[in-house]
Amino acid sequence: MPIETWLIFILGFMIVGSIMALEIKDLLSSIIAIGIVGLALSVAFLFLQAPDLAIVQFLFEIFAIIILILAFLKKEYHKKDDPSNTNKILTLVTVITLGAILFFSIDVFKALPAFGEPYMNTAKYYLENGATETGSANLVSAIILDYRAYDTLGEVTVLFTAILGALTIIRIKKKSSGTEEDVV
Amino acid sequence: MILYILCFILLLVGLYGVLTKKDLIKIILSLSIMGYAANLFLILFAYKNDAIFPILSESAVQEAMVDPLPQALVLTSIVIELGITAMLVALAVRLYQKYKTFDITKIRSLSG
Amino acid sequence: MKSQEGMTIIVKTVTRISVWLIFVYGIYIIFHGHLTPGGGFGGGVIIALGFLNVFLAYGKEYIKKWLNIGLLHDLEATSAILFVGIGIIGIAMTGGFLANFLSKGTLFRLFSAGTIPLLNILIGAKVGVALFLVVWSLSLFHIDEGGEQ
Amino acid sequence: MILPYFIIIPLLAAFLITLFSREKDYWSITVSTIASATMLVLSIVCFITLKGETFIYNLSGWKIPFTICLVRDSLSCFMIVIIQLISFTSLLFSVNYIRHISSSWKYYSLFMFLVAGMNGVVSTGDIFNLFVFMEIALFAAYALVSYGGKAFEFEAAFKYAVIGSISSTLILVGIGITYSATSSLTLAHIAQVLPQKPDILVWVGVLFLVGFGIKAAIMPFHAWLPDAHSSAPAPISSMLSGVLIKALGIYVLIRLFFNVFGAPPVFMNIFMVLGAASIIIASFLAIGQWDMKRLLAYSSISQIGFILLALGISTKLAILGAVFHIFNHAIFKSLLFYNAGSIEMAIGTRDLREMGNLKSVLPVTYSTSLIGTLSVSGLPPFNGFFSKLIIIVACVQAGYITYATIAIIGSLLTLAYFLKVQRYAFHGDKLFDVSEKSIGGGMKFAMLFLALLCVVTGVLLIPALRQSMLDPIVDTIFNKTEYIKLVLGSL
Repeated sequence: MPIETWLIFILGFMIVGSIMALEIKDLLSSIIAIGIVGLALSVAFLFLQAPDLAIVQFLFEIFAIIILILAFLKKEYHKKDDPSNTNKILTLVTVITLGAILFFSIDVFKALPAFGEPYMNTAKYYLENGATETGSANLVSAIILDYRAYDTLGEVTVLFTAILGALTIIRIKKKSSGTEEDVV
Repeated sequence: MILYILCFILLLVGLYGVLTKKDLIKIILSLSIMGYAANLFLILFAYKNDAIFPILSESAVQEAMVDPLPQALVLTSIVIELGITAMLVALAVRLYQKYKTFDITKIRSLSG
Repeated sequence: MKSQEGMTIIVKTVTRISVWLIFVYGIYIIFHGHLTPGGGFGGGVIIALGFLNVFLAYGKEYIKKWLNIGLLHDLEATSAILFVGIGIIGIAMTGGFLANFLSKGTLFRLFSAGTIPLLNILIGAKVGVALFLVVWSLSLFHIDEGGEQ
Repeated sequence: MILPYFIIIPLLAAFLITLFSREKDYWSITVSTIASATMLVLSIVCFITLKGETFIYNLSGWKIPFTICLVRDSLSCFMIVIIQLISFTSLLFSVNYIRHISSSWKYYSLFMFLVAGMNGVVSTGDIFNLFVFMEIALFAAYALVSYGGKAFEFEAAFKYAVIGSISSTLILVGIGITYSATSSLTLAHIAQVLPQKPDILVWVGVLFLVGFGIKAAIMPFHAWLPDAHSSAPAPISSMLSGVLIKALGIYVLIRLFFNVFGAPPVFMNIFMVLGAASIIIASFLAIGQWDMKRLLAYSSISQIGFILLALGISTKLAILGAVFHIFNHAIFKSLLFYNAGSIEMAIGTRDLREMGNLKSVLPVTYSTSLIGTLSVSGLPPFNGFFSKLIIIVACVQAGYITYATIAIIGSLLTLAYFLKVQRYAFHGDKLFDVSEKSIGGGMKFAMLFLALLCVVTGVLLIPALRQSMLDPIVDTIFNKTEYIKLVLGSL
């Protein structure tokens, strides 16, 4: 089977999975549905010849699910399943608007290079000289840690900021003093 | 072409979730769907027919390879998405602690 | 294991062995980041998942005794500083911030590619520690939740 | 060569604060103040020694299409000066202010990340790098908005984070489409290729306009701003309103739509319509507010509208007005947020109905806020007057009488709601038993310093100073293709 057919299948699966995750009432099921969508994305990366990303996406997906389950699957959250009355009109308007956006944006995809035939002006240089100039056989590593290492510095900082932000948000109240204390 | 449109539909599904869902957790999940779609877009743009992954090996002869640059970008983007998920989860947990609910229509001490 | 926290003895025993294998695998992935798929981010998450494994199997109290959380914070900050430091050395040696100033070595060898493996190790240490700390702090929150309102 | 240090210094400061955090906060205050002061001096040196030239700094020692470059031209240096100025005064203001909430090294560390992110955005010449540094600034902003730990602060931060994350995803898709169409990420290369593909340009333009429009809080995308900016601690409000929406929103819009896309007329018309809508609607919303900081936040949207309207007209005079208004708005809006913060610290409320007669008990706050009010309302001789006058004259010159009328009405409405603030906060018959002793020296200095700048920066319009300071910036924006030549010429 050509790769496009596989990818259409995977993408259809992802779309169905996402809609299910959003519409299912049970919290655990929707978190797991999202997890499956993420793992399908990791498979799609494998088909698209991106093993680095497949590994990272796979691991980060597991990690995200662990965070979500740890945080949200406490007993007290299930106390009352509170089906908030969904606003039918709002939903309808949203769907119509998004459909219109989809309809009008088909043209731009026609104007882009077709699937499987990218321009690759910049990439040609990386593929030809990347290994000799940096000494790294993995060209993705060569890009993220040499040609565009500044981006990676930013990325490390983003992660650092996110952790620090999460720690700032979660400050436990010490019962004795009554003031917000840093726990870690 | 059809793949791009399907991917765009995935993005719109995420956007639909953010705009209509009332549950904080569902909103966080919708944002991660949007993130998947954006990442997949970049990698779809990078694929080249009959090319292999951009890692040289000692034995094989030089073959056509896919574009490595979007892969590097998506690596960054995945990490950023994990960061935003962690922060949103922390915020949602704190909001639950304050309001005892995840329903956004009941969390309305601010107006506008 | 005298504490009643965590999972059953079977899980604990399996974890005690498997966690080291997970660490070794994560370190392998990090060190071969410039040769095979993976690298600092992938390997770092594997290490974080290893910590997480212990955490889920043995519980909070054991982790508190086993690891020094403050030290982990310092490790995270130190690896970030070293990352910037390598960048500054790059300015000093070649004029470009974050330049690859070491010799490139031979292709396909473990010790090659200049600063790339160094940066991979730093990223791996940072990501591994940082992601574990997220889960740790989120879980701490439930200890004495619900004091307000 | 000077540009990387604007990233290195705040990042190192933030990491060092994290590494050596102690119980007391002296260490973090010392490190962050030294870092901020150093950057302020460096930024002024950087701006003065530039003389209208453009320097390219290639990172990692490779050439530009294949690596990231930092571009040092008058526009980015100008933004860097504003960022350092406001962040330095905010830091001085924070030292006393944040102690009354909860002083911690985390605050200073996040503050440094905020500054690093903004410096990264305005100095880079690469579109994906811009995205990464934008995320650093935003993550720090989300955490700082919720710093006080109250319920409504978490709510505001959650809203901000969700809307910010949607816009970031749209921007990422836009970057993907751009890369697919041009096969490059360097802004100058994109600028060469993209304007030849008008159908893609329109869609990428719409994605970027929505994405960065959300960051700049232009009218239909403004929903997060009043909550986030009013919930944050006062020094952070002034950072967010004063520089963050400009560095992440307006600056990027200028860079992309003028230098990269070549100012396509359809987008210039959209700019004008959105700008005019922001001015009028936000002013009316501001009049109805009783929360002082919310009022100031709505006023920010309205002033951003002035800048956007002027950019849409895109004559040389209008751009001069926009650039000058960016500078002035940063100064007086930060000043007004400091005033709100010092009132909140003194009497513990932000509700205008509960204030009154603070004129006698808080003299410094009163006098500086009077200057800020007169300046933001556009009364002579303060700086706000000149920039608004230039914008209105430019409207008339370009033949947009309707827009000129809207700008004048908006200006009058601004005066109206700030008179409301003055009337309810500082004049009245309530008595408060507070004194200005609780407000520390750093806070007073920050307010007085910015008030002084409000008075004196009108001199930037004196022809000699204008030619050396403001005109190079206007030229950078106005001569759209010059950017491509300058960046690619120095390969």
